[in-house]
Formats: sequence, structure tokens, C-alpha cells
Amino acid sequence: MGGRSLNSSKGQKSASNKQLVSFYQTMLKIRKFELKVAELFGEQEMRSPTHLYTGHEAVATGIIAALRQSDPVVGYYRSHGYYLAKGGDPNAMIAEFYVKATGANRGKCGSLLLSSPEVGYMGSTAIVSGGISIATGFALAAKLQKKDTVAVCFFGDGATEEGVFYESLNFAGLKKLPVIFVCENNFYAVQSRISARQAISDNIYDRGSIFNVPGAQIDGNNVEEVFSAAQKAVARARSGEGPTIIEAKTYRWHEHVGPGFDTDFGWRPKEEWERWKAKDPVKNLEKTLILNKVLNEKDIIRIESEIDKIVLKAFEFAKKSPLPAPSELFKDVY
Amino acid sequence: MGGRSLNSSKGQKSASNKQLVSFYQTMLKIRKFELKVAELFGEQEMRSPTHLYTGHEAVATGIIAALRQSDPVVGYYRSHGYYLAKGGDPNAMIAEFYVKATGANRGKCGSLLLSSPEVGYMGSTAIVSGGISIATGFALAAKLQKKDTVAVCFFGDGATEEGVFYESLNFAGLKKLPVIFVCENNFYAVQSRISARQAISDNIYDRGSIFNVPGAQIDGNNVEEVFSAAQKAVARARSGEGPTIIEAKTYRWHEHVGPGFDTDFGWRPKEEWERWKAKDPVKNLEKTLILNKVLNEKDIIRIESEIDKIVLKAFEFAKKSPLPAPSELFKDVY
Amino acid sequence: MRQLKYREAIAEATVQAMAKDPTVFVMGEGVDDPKGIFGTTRPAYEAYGDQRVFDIPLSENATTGWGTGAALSGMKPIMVHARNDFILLAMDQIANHAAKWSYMNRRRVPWTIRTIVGRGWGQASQHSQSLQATFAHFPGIKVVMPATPYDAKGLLLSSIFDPSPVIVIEHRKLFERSGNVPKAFYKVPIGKANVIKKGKDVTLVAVSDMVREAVQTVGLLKGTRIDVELIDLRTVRPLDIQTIIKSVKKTGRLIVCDTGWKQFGVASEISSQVAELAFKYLKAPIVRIGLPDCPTPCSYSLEKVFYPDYKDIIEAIKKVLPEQKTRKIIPYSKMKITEIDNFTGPF
Amino acid sequence: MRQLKYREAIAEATVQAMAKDPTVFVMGEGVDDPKGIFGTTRPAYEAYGDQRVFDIPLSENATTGWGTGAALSGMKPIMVHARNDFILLAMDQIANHAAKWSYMNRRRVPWTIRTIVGRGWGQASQHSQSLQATFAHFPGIKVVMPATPYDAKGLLLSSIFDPSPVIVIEHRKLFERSGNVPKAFYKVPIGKANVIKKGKDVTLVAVSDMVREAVQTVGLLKGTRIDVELIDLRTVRPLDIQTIIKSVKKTGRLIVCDTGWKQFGVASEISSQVAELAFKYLKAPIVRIGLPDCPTPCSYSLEKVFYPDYKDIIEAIKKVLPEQKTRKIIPYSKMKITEIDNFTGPF
Ligand SMILES: Cc1ncc(C[n+]2csc(CCOP(=O)(O)OP(=O)(O)O)c2C)c(N)n1
Ligand SMILES: Cc1ncc(C[n+]2csc(CCOP(=O)(O)OP(=O)(O)O)c2C)c(N)n1
Ligand SMILES: [Mg+2]
Ligand SMILES: [Mg+2]
Repeated sequence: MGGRSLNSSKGQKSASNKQLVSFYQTMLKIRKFELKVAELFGEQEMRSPTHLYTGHEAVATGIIAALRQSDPVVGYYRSHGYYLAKGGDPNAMIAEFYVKATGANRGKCGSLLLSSPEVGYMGSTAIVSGGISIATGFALAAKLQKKDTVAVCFFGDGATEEGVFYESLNFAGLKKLPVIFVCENNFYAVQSRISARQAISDNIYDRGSIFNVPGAQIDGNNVEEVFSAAQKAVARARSGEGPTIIEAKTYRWHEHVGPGFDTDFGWRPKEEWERWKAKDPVKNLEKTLILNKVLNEKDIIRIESEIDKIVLKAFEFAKKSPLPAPSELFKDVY
Repeated sequence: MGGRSLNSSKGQKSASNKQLVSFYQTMLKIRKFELKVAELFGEQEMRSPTHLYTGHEAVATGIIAALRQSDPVVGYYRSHGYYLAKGGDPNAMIAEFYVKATGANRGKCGSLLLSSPEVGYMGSTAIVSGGISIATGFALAAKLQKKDTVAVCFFGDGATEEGVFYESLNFAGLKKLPVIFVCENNFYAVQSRISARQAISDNIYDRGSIFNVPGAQIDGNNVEEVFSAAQKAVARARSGEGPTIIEAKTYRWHEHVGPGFDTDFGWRPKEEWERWKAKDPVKNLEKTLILNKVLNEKDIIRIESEIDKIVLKAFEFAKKSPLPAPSELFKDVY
Repeated sequence: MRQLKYREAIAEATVQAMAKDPTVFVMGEGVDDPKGIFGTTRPAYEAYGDQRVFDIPLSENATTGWGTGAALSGMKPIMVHARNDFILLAMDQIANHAAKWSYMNRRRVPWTIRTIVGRGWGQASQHSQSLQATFAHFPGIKVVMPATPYDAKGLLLSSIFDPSPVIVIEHRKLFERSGNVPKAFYKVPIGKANVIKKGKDVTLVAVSDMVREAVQTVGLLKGTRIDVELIDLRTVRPLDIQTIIKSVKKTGRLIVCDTGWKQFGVASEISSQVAELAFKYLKAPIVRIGLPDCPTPCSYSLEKVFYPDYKDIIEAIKKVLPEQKTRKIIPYSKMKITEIDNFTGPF
Repeated sequence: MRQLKYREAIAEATVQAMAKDPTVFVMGEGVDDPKGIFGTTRPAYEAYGDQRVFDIPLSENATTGWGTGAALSGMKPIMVHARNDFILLAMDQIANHAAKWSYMNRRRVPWTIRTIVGRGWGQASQHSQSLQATFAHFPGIKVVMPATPYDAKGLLLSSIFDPSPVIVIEHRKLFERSGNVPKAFYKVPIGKANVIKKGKDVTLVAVSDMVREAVQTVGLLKGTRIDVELIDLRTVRPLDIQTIIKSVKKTGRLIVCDTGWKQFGVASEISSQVAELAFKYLKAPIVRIGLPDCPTPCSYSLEKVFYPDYKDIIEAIKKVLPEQKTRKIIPYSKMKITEIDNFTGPF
């Protein structure tokens, strides 16, 4: 407990080649969707605060791959990755970005509050830390219902400064709840550096040690490592051993919200950005797959073009969909 | 850091005999005042929720003895000990219990929200954990003002379940603020046992380890041990080294609120209660002082009778004081 | 009919809900202890044990999120807080999350928060607030305030089985009061005010403990010609404004008595809606009765001026009715007060 | 006169307060970053450095307590939150502690919270709330809402130097608007509404961004005979009800436009006070304009129906004034709208 990785190796299997290819497809899908969003953002048709996940793709992909579709996931405003990895409908996602009636949330949420409860992506929150206790509640229900469901919450490094994180860790540790707390530590909250906000900024994975919640700190840009940590945590949770923290170190390429870059106005050192760009989770997996002869250049081209089609179709669907009618305003308040 | 006691021995001096006698006087004063409150409570003249401190006396006494009067202290509803140890006027205290115009808070607070800012007892709160961030704010001011003030917050074990405790630890650790977090761990919150509420119930002193805040777990019934831990923490704080947690294990003799006993209705094992009663912080110090020939029986009688006089006078003062006039209602809202 | 105390009615509703539906559970600080929550949760604990009635840490904000997650998973959580002051710590989960979840995600959150207003006996500023207006400001939340043992049971049962988040605000002063409570499982509908007494001169709307005071006042006015129509609001959100409007159209006069602060409070909302929807029926200004503009003091000498009572209601009646109607009101000194505050603490 | 943008006026007030008084400091998430808080805090950071303008962890409840403790120690903290939705996390420290501290302990808490209402461009339910009524319900707190660059500076300076806790609720939509702002240090008094335009037909009270809409509406009514008296409320608590009453005594008609929800909101409070204190002067029902009873939707097609505008104000005017007065109002399609929403995100 409290080490940089979980001691137990139960439930650990390294990903098969087939799985790795599927991870690659998911990650590339997330990437390509966001590239298109960034490209078209200036058109002013996707009008809602949009927080790009580019750079983080391995985290959502690797964690969610270790789950069942029925396992509930709660995310935060940087929500596109969870939605797609969980199997949410791409058309409905882009329609939601265009705030259309056909959107995943009928135009009520936009990018930052996306969800798809049908596939277990239960909700996003735009309040930092807001989902942590809710995911813990999913796990509480699983325990009360004696189901082997596992709940997952994704959140940023900033969320670990909010008290509700510790309140939930204590309760999850006390009741041995089947919940996995996934912190995507990208070292920034908006423009604010983690060292300006946290007394010890390198121990998020270990913050559960005082509550009997073990943790692992992993390379969030390496989907195999993410998947492996997730499998261990899921196995722990499903077998009644309780919660786990996974701290995945990663990096956000874009500015906090919107399609620009923090390097544009000199806030982040260009060098830092370049260094992390070299750790591109998608490209690096692609390289490995080619190196290990799991895929060849042709396969890549095929996969790319399949995804391009999905992306294109989704934007077409979204653009031609109608806006919500005024009567939608008062629906679903209660 | 994170051990059961602070490693540094800086600032540590054992209490002189003179100091011990003064501790004894303070503790006995708290005890005797509360005995009288319990005795007269049934008269229904002290009408406000009253949380007796009996059993905890060594904590307030030992900690506050290591402070200057100008050092700000924030307490909670179990407030009588802090008030008296900090040097609050006994007449005004009892008048406040009788909710009189001459009370420390002009009849606006009663027992549970007592304060005396004039002597640095800045306030009590009836919201569990409510004072922790405020005391941290006192320390922040000291740092900004470059003063060597030390702020102290007292709270119960229950308060360590509220997120604001961790939020404040992080900030105090980050900014190395001169604040001491004193947790009086009496194992209960109202009737609820700590084991039903906390994932790990024996490590409150260590909860700051993840935020660079060292801690010490001490015998809260031993005023010398409390004083010694307080001196170390105060020295750390005054010299700019930052915050400390002191977890003082102790026991509340009475029921949570009111003059009865939890053993009355079978909630607590009588045996547990007896065991702690044997650790009476006041009687045990008295025994030590006699054993070491610092005081003799006569001295004790003299001290007792001096305190009895103060107590008597305070109740007389309170009883004959007027109730607040209706015009007081709207005073000091802003 | 069978008599139960308000607190016994709450306890009975809890047990019956749990008997009927295995997804109902109770969590809260001290819910399993013999004195806890004034005896309202212990019977459920005794009947269903610590898997369905359990103690939790002091973490109000997270607790509410645990309830939301559990509710979204098919459970019906009842969260209990001994004072509504404490759930100000949970405002984020109540107002930013639970209130909006259905709107955002089209999945409903069927939880219930039970919480209590403290009043009197020196509860002072942090244990006495009556915060219905604060919670009711947020669409997505429902707020009920039972004033009788009958409603305490029936409204709690409605709340537990309601598909939305409901905050049930009980009142400490009512806990020991007795009233008719059928043994059977029954619901009192959320969003429906109760016309306690028909009348034609003035409409008196009261909330929670102020219903008690209003009933006493009506009693004190027996022998005068004043025919009060007395309405127990029962639900703060959604407001049953139609019942009030209907009454005001008849009486032309309205007095609203709330347990919370007057400013930005429930009485203001009712007053403004009536002034908008029934303006031309009004024969006199609407009078709001609520707490004055300061925190709660501790001393009983100040509580006496802080809390409104029958005298405030009678003064309001004198204000809205013509003099010949109120002439027969006897002096306060001659009134036989039945509502005597015999609460003796310690909490 | 010198023109500044609303956000520049806030920045200038902050710098001037810090120049005048060394105990003033600023803390908040991102206050030191070049884009942070829309540029309002960066000039102070540049002038006074990271000892007096500093970034903090995301811990809204504790932060408020840090502010309270610092304020009680002789400092004048300014705490900044990019949205007022976030300080629901701090309700306990705001309402249970800061609001009551002076009453309990006779020591005042001179802090300022600056926070912002988001509106439009898909802010959706958790980044767009306008929660003045929630905060203003608590005696002990003051709440101001500047509508112009002039007031943004003057009210912020008053708030910083006010001995009590003040919440300054700014509005995102106003940040880029320009107006007269004297260079000198000046204060706009808290608790004093501003009669922007005298008139005799109808009193129009507006709050924050609704002042902008109300001014536009008055412009659109030029050429009709309707003489509107336009009042910018400026302060929500303490309410300057006298200025409103005085106006209503003259006009006999009142419309109140708020940026928050209508139910249990600021407009309801004003309406009920006026109906109580100036009942006999009222010639028509008071009309409240505020947000309808649902969370904020994201889509601009729904935002358009959700947010009230000049049409709602004109409809209200038609409702309260006799037909012969409103006959000359031209059709909406012919009106020249000056207030065009050209906000383009991303936040
Ligand atoms: C409670 C709360 N406080 C402040 C904000 C403003 N805010 C939005 S995103 C954000 C940064 C959060 O950073 P982090 O949790 O690390 O996630 P990241 O954006 O880096 O993925 C902040 C401060 C908020 N949304 N909610
Ligand atoms: C935020 C909050 N939640 C709940 C309560 C109700 N309550 C009052 S005292 C108390 C017990 C606190 O126990 P602890 O902190 O251990 O202090 P002790 O009374 O044991 O000294 C509780 C739960 C409260 N006052 N405030
Ligand atoms: Mg981050
Ligand atoms: Mg305790």
C-alpha cells in the first residue's frame, strides 16, 4: 500500500495484440474527433466551452478497457474520451457539440457535460471534484445490492485539492467500496501549476494511504501500463477488496478550454510542450504496433480511413440535425 | 514526519514546577466550573446546548500554556476549557451560560459559541470542522504580516472527516503556515464510534504526512506531555517551519451534550468509562504534585478554596445580571 | 383514531417504506444510536439492521454525492441530518449536481434528505436556521415541510418514493406533538397545500411550526367575528399557488407566516405571486410574517422578540381587516395561551 | 471623460485599493496568470507581486475560512472565483460562519468575495447561475452587483473597505463593455440604488446585466409616450427599498428584472416589499422578470427562450400600462436592436 504501484499482481494480464489494436482504434478515434473539433471550432457553431482531451487519450482508453459496459463511469468536463471509450454514439456526441436536439443530451449540455448513461457513461460535471462522491455512491449501491459492479471516477489533479476527495476516500476505504479513483495529473489546473497549489505535488497516488486506499502512479501516456493498472484495480474492486487510486501522469496539449495552445501566449515553456508531444500516446502505440508487426502501414491506413468516415458522418449528422425546440426547455427538470 | 512524535526536540523544555502548579490551577478551575454547571443545569436557567469538557482539561491547558495571549485560538462548541485556559473572564463566561447581557457574548451565544477575542480566544463554532480553515486564515495573516504569531485550532475526531480539514492541511503545508491543528480524539462523535466513521481510526496525527504537515499522537490526559508537544509545535511555527498536527487522545466523561452520562442508558460500556476515569487528568496531576512534594495537602485545599470562590462569585454575578434588552437583537449584525 | 407523535410518525414511515421496498436505506450520522435523530431512525435500525440503516462519517457534501450515485443505481437513499444548517456544507451536491442531474442526463435522482430546524432553548445562530428558501430557489429540487404527525408520515413516504430529490425539513418543536396517524401506508401528495379551516375574511398561509402558531391564533380568535381561512402550505417547492389564489379570491386578504427569514424568503415568494396573479382581488396589503433581519440570538429574552407568534399574527389581522371586524379581539393579557414552550434541552 | 472597460475598471480598483492599503491582498485560483479572471487581477499581480496576489488550491470552502481568519487579523482579503456557482461549495463558511461572526463575537470580518455570473454561449447549468438571492438571504452578508464600469470600480472599492463580508457578483456579459470611469479613487456606496433615468409612467428596476437590457429597452421606446423611471438596484443586500418606493409612489407601476431565477428570487423580495409598503399606490400588478423554472440549457436555441430580454420588458410594460399609452410601440421586427450578443467563447 502506498507504493508507486500495487503490490498484488492479481487480475493482471498484459494486453493481447487484439486488445492493443482495439486500444489504438479507440485512441485514434478520440484524437481524430478532437482534431476535427479544433479545426471547425472557429466556425462558431459548436457553442459551448470545449475542453480538449488530446494528449490524455491513453487514460480513458486503458481504464475503460478493463471495465464492463455496465460498470458506471463518471467524468469531468474534459469528457470526450470517456464518452467514446465507453462506447457512446459518435453522431450523438458531435450533435451535442452543435447543441442539437439529436445530441446525446438533447442540446442541454454541450461538450462540457456530455454523457451517455445507456453505455454506462453516467455523467460529466463542470464543478471540479463534483463526480468523485457520486461515483463513490455508485459503488455504495453495488455493495448494498451485492453486485460485482465497479464504479470509476475520472478527475484532474486540481480536484485532489477539494475536500470531497478525502471525504470520499475515507468512506470508500471504510466500507471497502468497489470504486476506482482515476486522477489524470497533467500538472496544471487551467494555467495554474500544481506546485502552486499542493503541498506535495508528487504523491496523489499515495493520498489514500491514510484511508486504507492503495494507489499506483503510472505513465498515463502508455496505454498498456494504464490497462494493466486498471485490471489490477478492477480485480481488487470486484473481489470485494475495495477501492484504488490510479494517478496517471499525462499532459494536455491544448489550452485549458478551446482549441488554442498555452504556448501561444508564452505561459508554458515550449520545451515542456515539445517533450510531452514526443510522448504522444497514440503515435507511440502506433509505432509499437508496427515495430512488433501487429499492424502494417496498410492496416494503419485502413483504420485511419474507417475512423475518418465515422468522424465525417458524425459531423454531417450533427450539422443537418435540428436545434432543440423551445418546448424542450422545461423537459426533464424533475 | 509522520511518526508518533515529532523528531525535532527544538523548543522542548519540560514544565517547571511553577508551571505545573499553574496547569493544575487552570485544570481544576475548568473542572470545578463544569461541576457547578452540571449541578445547576437542571434549574433550567442556563438555557443553551452545553457540551461539557470534563475529562479533556489537560488538552486546552497544556496547549494554551505554550502560547502567548496574543496568539489566536479557535475552538469548537466544547468550549469552556479554551475560554478559561486562554484567560477569559469567569464572570462573563457564566453570565453567558445564563444568557445574560453581561455575558462574554452578550447572551447571543450561550455555552456552545463562547468566545473572548480580547484574550485571543477568537471564537467557537457549532459546525463540526468550521474553525479549522479560520485558524488557518489567522496563520496566513501572520505570515503576510511577517508576525511571529501562532494560530491554534481545537476540534474533535469527527471534524477530521470533513473535507475542509484536508483542504486546510494542504494549504498550511504548502505555505508553511504557523498553525497548530489540535485534534481531541475522544473516539466518539455524539454516540457514534470512530471505527464506524473512519477507514483508519488510529492515524489522525499522521493525516498531514501527505501534505508535509508532521504530527504527534499524545496522551491527552497528561498535561506535561501535551505541553511538551505544544512547545515543539509552537517553536516550529514561530520559526517559520510550518504547521503541526497534535492528536491528543482523551475521553469525554459526560454525554455529548448536557450533564448526564452515556453509561446511563447503556450506550457506553461502564468498564470503558471507569478505565478512563482512572486516568483523570486533574487528579493524576494532583497526585504527581503531591508525590514530588511540589504541593502539599494544605496547598491543595487553599487552591481549591480559591477556585471555589471564583466559581461562586461567577454564578452570583451571572444570576443577578440582567437579561439582554430587546434592543440588543439587531446589534452587531454587520 | 390512533395517535402518534410527530417523531413516531417519521419512524413509522421509515419502517414501512423499508418493508415495502428493499432498495430503501437510511444513512446519517448517529442514525443507529438509541437517542440518535430523536428516536426517528432507531426502529428502522432495529427492524432492518446495519446493512440498511447505518452510521456514516461527518462529510455532508460527499454524503449527498453518495446518495446521488446510489439513487442513480436504483436505490432510494434517505439521508438524515440533525439540523438543516449542516447541509449548507452540501450545497454543491444539492444545487449544482442533484438538482440538475435529470435535466442534464435524463436519469432521475430519487433521494430524500431528512433534516430538522432547531428552534428555541438557546440553539443560537448555527443550529436554528430554517433554510427552505435557500433550497427551494433551485429548480430540480423539491422541498416539503410537514406540520403535523399525519403529514410527517405521509409526506415522508411520498418523498421516499418520489423520483426526484426531495428535502424534507422537519421542525424540532413539533417532534413531541401528537396527532392522528393511520397505521396503514399512505401518502400525502407533494405540491398540495392543505386547507385546514375554511373561512371568508382573511387567508392565513402558514409553514411548518408556524402552522401550530396559526392554529392557536385561530383558537384565540374564537368569539370574534373573524373568519380565517387557514392553509398549511405543506410543500415549499413546487408551490401550490392555486390553492392560495383561490382562497385570496374569496377573502381578498393574505397573511403568510414562515419559519425562515422574511427577506428573500418563502413568504416573499408567495406574496409576489399572489400580487401578480390575484392583484385585483386584494383588499389590503399582503402581510409577511417571518424572522427579522439578524442571526438567531441565544438568550431566551431575545428569542422572545426574534420568533414571531400569535401576537404578530393578530397584529397582521388587525392591519388587513377593517376596524369593525377586529374590535372584538380581547387584550393579549386576557388570552388563554395553549401553546406553552416546555422544551427543556439539552439540545 | 475617460472610458474603461468593466474588466479594466475592476483591475484598476484592485490596484488602487492595494496602493492605498497594505493590508489588501488577492487570492484565488489563477489570479496570477495572464488570462486569469479575464485580466482583472493580473495588473495587481504585476504591481504588487506574488506576496499580495497569489494562486491558491481549489478549496472553496476552506478558502473562505482562510479569508475570514485573515480578515479578523487586520487584513482585507479579496477572494476571487471565476463563477459564482463554485462558491456553493463555500456556503458553510459564508452563511454559517462569516455571516454570523460579528453577531456572535463582536469582531467584524472585512473580506470581499469577487465572483462572476456566466451567461450564454453554452455555459449550461453549472457555469451560468446567478445566485444573489441565495447569498442575500443571510443577514450579516452584503451583496452588490455592479452593472456599469463606473460601479464596477466604485462598488468594488466600497466592498474592499467595508467592515463586513461583501460578495461582489459581476457579470461575464458586461466585462467588455466600456463606460466612464474616473481615474481617481472613488467609492459608490453600498445599499444605494441608482436612478438612471427619471420618468413618471412606470418604475423599472433592474439588476446587473438586466440593466443593460433595460437601458436598451428604454431606447427602443423612444418615440412612444412611455416615460420610464429606470433604477439600477446596484446592491441586493441591504436593499434600498426606499428609492424604489419613492418611485412607485410616483408611477404606481413596477417591473423588476433580475438575472437570477424568478422563484424565490430578488424580484420576489422587491415585489413583496413594495406590495406591503406602497400597496395603495399601485395601479397595476407588479411584474417580475427573471429566469424561468428550470436549469440553464446549453443550446443557443434554448438560451434564447431561457433568458429574458427587451421583449419581455416591453410585454410587461404593455401589461401594466393602459392600452392608449402603449399603442405607439412599434412591432419587434421593426425595432433596431443595439445589444447584439457577439460573445464567441470559448469560456
Ligand atoms: C469547484 C470548482 N472550482 C473552480 C472551477 C474552475 N475551473 C474549471 S476547470 C479548472 C481546473 C481544474 O484542473 P484539473 O482538475 O487539474 O483538471 P484539468 O483541467 O487539468 O484536466 C478550474 C479551476 C470549477 N470548475 N469548479
Ligand atoms: C457539520 C456538522 N455536522 C454534524 C453536526 C452534528 N454534531 C454536533 S457535535 C457532533 C459530534 C462531533 O464529534 P467530534 O468532532 O469528535 O467532537 P466531540 O463532540 O467528540 O468533542 C456532531 C456530529 C454538526 N454540529 N456539524
Ligand atoms: Mg490538471
Ligand atoms: Mg469526538
